[in-house]
Amino acid sequence: MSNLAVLPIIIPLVSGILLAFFHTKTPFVRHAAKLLSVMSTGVAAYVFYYVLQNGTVTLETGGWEAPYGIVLVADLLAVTLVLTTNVIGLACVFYAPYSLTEQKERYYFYTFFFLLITGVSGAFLTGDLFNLFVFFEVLLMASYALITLGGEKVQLRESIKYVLVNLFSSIVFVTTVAFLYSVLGTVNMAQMAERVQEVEQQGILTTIGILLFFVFATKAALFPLYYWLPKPYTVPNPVVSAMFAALLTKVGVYSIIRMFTLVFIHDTTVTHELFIWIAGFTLVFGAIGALSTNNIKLIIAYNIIPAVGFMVMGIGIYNKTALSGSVYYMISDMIIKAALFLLAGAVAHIVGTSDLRKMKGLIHQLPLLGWLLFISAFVLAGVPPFSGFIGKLMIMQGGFADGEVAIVIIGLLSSLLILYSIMKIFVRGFWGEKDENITIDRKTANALTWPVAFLVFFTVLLGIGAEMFYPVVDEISNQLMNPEIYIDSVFKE
Amino acid sequence: MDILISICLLVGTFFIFSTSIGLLRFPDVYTRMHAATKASTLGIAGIMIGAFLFLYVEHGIFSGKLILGLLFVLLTVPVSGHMISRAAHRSGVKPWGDKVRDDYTEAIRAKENPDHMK
Amino acid sequence: MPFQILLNILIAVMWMFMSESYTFSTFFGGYLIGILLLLVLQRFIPDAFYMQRVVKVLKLMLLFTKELILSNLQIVKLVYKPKLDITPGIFALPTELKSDWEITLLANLISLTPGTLSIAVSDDNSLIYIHAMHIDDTQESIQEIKDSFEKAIMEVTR
Amino acid sequence: MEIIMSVVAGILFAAGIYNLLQKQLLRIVIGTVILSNGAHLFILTMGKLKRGAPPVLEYGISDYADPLPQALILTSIVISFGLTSLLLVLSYRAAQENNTDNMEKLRGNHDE
Amino acid sequence: MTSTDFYYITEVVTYICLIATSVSLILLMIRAIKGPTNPDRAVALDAIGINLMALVGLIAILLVTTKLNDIVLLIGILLFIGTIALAKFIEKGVIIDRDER
Amino acid sequence: MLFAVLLPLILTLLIPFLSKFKDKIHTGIFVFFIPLGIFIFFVRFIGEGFSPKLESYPWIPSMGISLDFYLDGLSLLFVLLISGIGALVTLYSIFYLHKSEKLAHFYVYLLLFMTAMLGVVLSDNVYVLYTFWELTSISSFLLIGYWNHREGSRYGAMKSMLITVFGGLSMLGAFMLLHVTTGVTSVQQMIGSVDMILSSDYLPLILTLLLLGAFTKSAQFPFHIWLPDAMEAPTPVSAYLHSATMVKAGIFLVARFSPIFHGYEWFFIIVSGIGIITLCWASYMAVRQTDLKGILAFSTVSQLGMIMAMLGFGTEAAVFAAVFHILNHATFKGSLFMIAGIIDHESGSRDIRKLGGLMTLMPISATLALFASLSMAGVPLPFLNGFYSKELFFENSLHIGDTTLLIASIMKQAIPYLAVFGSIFTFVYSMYFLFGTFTGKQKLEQLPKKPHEAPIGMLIAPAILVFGVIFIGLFPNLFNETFLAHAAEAISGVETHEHIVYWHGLKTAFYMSLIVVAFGTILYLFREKWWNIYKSIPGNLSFNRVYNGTLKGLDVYTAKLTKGYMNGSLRRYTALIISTIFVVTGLVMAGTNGFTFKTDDLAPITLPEILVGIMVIAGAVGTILAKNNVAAIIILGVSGYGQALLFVFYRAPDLALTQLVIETITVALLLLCFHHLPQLSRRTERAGFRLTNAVIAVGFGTLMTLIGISAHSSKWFAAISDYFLETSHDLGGGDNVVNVILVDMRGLDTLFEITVLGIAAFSIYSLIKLRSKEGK
Ligand code: NA
Ligand code: NA
Repeated sequence: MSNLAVLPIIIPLVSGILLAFFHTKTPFVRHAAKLLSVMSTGVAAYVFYYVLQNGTVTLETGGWEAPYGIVLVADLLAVTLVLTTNVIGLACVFYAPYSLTEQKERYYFYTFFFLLITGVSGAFLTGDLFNLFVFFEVLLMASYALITLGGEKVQLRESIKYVLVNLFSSIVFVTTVAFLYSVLGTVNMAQMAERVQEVEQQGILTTIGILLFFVFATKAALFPLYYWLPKPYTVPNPVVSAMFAALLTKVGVYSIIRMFTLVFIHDTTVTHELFIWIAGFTLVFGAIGALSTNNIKLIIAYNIIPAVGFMVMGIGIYNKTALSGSVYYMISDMIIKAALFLLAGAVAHIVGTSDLRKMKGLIHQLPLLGWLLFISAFVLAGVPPFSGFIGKLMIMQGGFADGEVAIVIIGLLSSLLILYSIMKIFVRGFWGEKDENITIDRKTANALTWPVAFLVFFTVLLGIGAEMFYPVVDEISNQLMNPEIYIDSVFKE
Repeated sequence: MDILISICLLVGTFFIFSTSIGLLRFPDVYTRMHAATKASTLGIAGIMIGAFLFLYVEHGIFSGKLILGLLFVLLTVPVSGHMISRAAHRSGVKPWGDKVRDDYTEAIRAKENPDHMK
Repeated sequence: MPFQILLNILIAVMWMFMSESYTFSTFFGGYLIGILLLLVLQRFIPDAFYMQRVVKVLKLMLLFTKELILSNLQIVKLVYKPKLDITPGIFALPTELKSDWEITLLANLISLTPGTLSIAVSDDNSLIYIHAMHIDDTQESIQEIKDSFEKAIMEVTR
Repeated sequence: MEIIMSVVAGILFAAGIYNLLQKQLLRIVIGTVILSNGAHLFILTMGKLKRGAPPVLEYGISDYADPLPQALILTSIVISFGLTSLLLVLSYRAAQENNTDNMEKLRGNHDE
Repeated sequence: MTSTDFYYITEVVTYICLIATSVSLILLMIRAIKGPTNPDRAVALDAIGINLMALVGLIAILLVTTKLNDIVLLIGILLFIGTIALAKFIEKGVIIDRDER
Repeated sequence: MLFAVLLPLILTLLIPFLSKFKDKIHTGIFVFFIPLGIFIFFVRFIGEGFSPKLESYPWIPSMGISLDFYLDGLSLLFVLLISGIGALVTLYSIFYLHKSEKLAHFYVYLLLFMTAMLGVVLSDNVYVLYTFWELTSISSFLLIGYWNHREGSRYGAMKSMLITVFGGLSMLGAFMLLHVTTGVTSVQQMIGSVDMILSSDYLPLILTLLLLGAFTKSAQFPFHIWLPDAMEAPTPVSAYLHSATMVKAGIFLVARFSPIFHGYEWFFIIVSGIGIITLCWASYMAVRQTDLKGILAFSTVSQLGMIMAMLGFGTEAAVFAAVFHILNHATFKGSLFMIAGIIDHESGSRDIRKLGGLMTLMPISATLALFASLSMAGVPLPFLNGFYSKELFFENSLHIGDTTLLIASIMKQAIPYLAVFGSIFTFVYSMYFLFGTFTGKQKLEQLPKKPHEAPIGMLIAPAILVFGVIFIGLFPNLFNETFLAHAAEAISGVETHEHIVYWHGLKTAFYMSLIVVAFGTILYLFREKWWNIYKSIPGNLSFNRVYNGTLKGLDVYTAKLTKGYMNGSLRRYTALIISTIFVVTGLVMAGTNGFTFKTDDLAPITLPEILVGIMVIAGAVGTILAKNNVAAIIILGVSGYGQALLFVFYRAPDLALTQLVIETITVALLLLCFHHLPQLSRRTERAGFRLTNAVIAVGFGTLMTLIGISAHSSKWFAAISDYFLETSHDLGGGDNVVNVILVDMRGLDTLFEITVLGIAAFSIYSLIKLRSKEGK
């Protein structure tokens, strides 16, 4: 059954390629994309279930034994994130036809879309650092394609910044892989972990680790490296922004989790303490950014940042509770960020502007969307019983347990600012007198709303039904705290 | 044989080196072009033949690609030179020297202003 | 001419079949046999035997090589002369050649001639503009060489 | 030699970054190309330099250069090429649409 | 064939040639950077290409390998294509002649 | 109990259907039975033999979060208040809210609030308590924003939400600390681990965070500012949430956790200190209000301060008094709010300056208001419940327990005076409210509607409450023994036997009451004389200004700050990113002794390679110096060719080939793309610009070099590549090891490298083909 590990990569890959052939037949492609996305999600769900039941699945690609060949490691963390990715993809693919112009769909939107999922899934699943770089490039290239799709003036201007910053970090990434290869003689992550332990992570390894951290931190949009993120995320179509917000930064976070729970875990006084500091600033500056603007898309884009701050805070605290929290929060945030971007996109699409100052009383015309936004605000702020709470709670509990008081308090305060930033949209945009100038196309409005509702439903489920998901997250953090589980699964027999 | 190879190499290198000196010393692109198109051909020929001989005679390896490469260069270097100097001229690079004779510029000028022609 | 070359290759390949050895040297041997056969059967084949032209090409190449070496030596002399002893200029050279191929070839050959470098061809293909290192000295010698080149080229192409 | 090559690669990084920090798009794009080159040189250097023959197996030779960094660089070169091509076309289009190739003029407005 | 003496002269000569060619490469580099005109740089690039071929040839001798022959040929081809493209570009500002289509 | 808590929530699901009949049957009628039912359900527990009950339902047991409902005296008191007043308010609302309003929304929010509030007081699990706590804030937000077409409504809703959620988050912090300290999530179990908490280093923090939660919710100084603005809500809501129940959640919280902090003097200092300040400040401010509901709002704040102060005293008697006043306040304030609502409803105005002489027009309301106001004022009449609790307050302010800290001792001395001071103003605003509305000259012409008495249905609820005021006043001990004592016991932890007597005798407390009445009367009568004092105190000083300023500041300064560094300049971004990486990584390297330098395993240094290296560098640096596009591109190309040559030197022929081809294509593409673009500018940049660039560039380059050298000097392990050389031929089926790695061992890399190229190609195609029409 070890071939299961490659399915979540191959299916979207094949889907993407397949859809490229039919790119001019838009109606067909739309339906095919939906079908393929459902299929991909189904497979991801099965893989998730299988791994949950039977433990980590590893696949030595091409039959070359680890650490020589590339090994795919479908551990619980990876498959959980892959499944989440697919669920989000599912919502996006149903949203896309109503949000995109037919032209964009024709110019390979669905191909890029599936290849983005390919790259993301690959990044989650690979057990090889260089291969991770390659998957990063796949997902980044797909993201470049998506962010530029349409070629509008502003879009081109902002995407160039996006591309360049990511390009730079990719280059540093590949260099760092080289440095690690020099010291450890391998690019296989499990073997790296073994070898780092053997030499007790001497100074040079910590240095390289930090460099690698910054590579991922740039992708994850941590302070003070996130500058490139907010603006470019508002320029492409909302579907694209949603995918980016949900997936790309999280791949960065995932990579940080992977490397700093598996490989660089022997000098936490330097690395993990640094993460906490960075997380603190990320929380503060991200929240400040979210308050700084009246552009609803930008508000939501800025909100990506403090969320990542929370996740990294959990990694920095580095105990089982906090890590559980980080993982839980990450899953929750992937879904809710996608939902929020789709939501903001729907509003902007219907109203014709994303400037909050030009909106009022939308609740009269878009009640469901309004309430979804309302709930999302609390999900983001971490108010129970929604999913954001569960993650944040565990992270902060872990923080207090380790005596990291200041960062937890910053976390609490930032939650308030986050709530305020989203509530502003609700109060200023949805409350108030009905705006008679807005005419609503019911069909489009509904079509744009249901995917959002679908995603919000998941976050609510993740919160209220936390007991159902807790064992998964608990097992994930158990595996993260015991890297030998990962190593053994790679070098089994 | 060893000596022959060495001579080939040394001669080749000498010409190649001369090309560079020429490129540095000569005053304008056209004169530099002379150096580039001429000295380098013999230079590359020397080294390629040397390398070919070395690999063939000493090791029995027949490196057809070396010779092919050489032939290719011999055929193309003058073409390149021609193209570059034409490009240089058309993009307005004036030949070096005071009151230099330049039929080409005059011809172009004459064509542009037929009245000017006597 | 392409027909002849094709025939020749065909013969070579058949030779390889017959000798049941598929190496380059067998092919080469077959090719030589082909040339011989073609030479013998010259009168039955339309057009002149292509090897004749090959010989002319070789002759041209020899000329080419000679000029090449001379020009190389000349330029090296200039390069290492302590004082920059040149009087460059551009002059026009009339030619009887017509086709692009021929003119290109001529221009290239001129470029390899000591002290000269073809720069451009006039639109009607009647003039070749040449940059010379010593514009006053070289013009006549060029004229001669050009004549010989022109003849050699014509022999190959016509 | 590895140390010297590390220095060379480092200087490539420096030159690349200097270009990256310029205003004009062309310089920035050139910067990324130089950076990639620096990275590739680093990868090569991090294997051992110049030991043994090129990694193409031959009878009688047992000492070869480290093939893995070469394979990694090869992958990376191709990827970098893809990126550079895209970046180029993107730069061209961005500059064309916005009528400037000066990135400082491509800042945009915070609220739009 | 195994006598080291036998190779010795060739090796030393090759090495000297290698150095000389490298130096010449640097000299050309100066020209490429200094210009002053783009055609100057194109000439330098052309010459650098030739130098590269020569260097690869010399390295092939030192390494006693045929694995570099492809590179020699490739440099030759690329050099030609590159120079022509560059020349065309400098001349008209285009590589692919759009007018002719 | 779970069912009782969730019952309102369940009904919310039916509301949309029920509201369809609202033309025939007012939706409120359906809703009315919910709190009534709950009230009846819980009223059964009243009795002397009452003992606490615990019910448990799992929710997220793995995280220690379960729906534990704990019914003790304290929660019983609150549950009855919530359901009892809830029923009355619903009844009142049936008449108050017209059928044309969005009743479905209103009742959904109201039911949501009931569930939330019941949850708060019944939850034993801190996290569940927090969940319901935030739900009260949310439902309050929605109710305040019920008429959200009004600017004031939106402002008030946001304000209450921000302040109470701020408190809620603080409280969550306290809960987490308590959880981490004691290892349990049950409040009762925490109370059982008092020693662990009191000996914890986190104690001050726990207390601060917890009290922030309580003070914000209960509108304590200086967080009281949200409450007056919450009066934008429909009056039933004000009566219910913002007077009787939700604002008492903070009181409840302090009461609930009192047993833990009992022996911690700072608890007294902060709780009583803030309570007494709140009492004084809010009663003083209430007099200044012109809006009836504004007066009542400040009054509520002040009364909450009083209760808070008593909880801070912590003595058995004081706690009992606090509990007693919770009940009393609910009755008189609830009825006063409803009367204010009636006046508003019937006259169209709540502005006390436009009201007056309504006694004759609205006699029943006036009568009800009379009793309620006098009770609120604490007028010493033995049938007013407010009098008893006020008296107990004075009494207890004189008998605060022993103090050790200086500040506590000072407070102990000052509190009685402050209590009297605050009560004087309480008296004044009570009179002001009463007489300003019902006596004096009628100004009917200023009113939008001609006032008349309210329909009888609307009067039922306030009448019942006023009946309560008098009934409790007449039979205080009836409530005392049955459940107030249990509530007090739950707080103080000791069995409480307080007997309320009609006449205490001529004790200090009674004199204090007399002083209050005397000074209060004088101040009320001569109010025009001293009114001007409000111009200097608080004058411009106001916490509203702080709040508004903060929000405005958040808007302005976050925008300023963010626009300052997020200025859209790519250069700025990259410069910051690179410098950060450089500085931090550099520091880490220095700090961990990461730099190592070994020369024993190096390839020999040869001149040609160095020369080629120099050429590569010269090319790279040359691009910086290049003055035009083509020059820069050519020089770049040369550098790239040099790189290819280095690959040749280092035994990588395949690399060299690829590099050559790709470098050539890149150069060609660069020329193609950039020939339309402007030339590189000849203008040289400022020296500062160049210097910054140079410093960052050189810094980062140096860092990479140092790491590279160290990495090379630290080759601690054999590389895995020997395996490739060994197996390439036999297992991989090829002699070119690099090729075998690429297509076989690392085939996945290659597959996705091709994918990357494919995406790039498609993307370039669509970039060129798909152009927006906007500019054309
Ligand atoms: Na990203
Ligand atoms: Na790259």
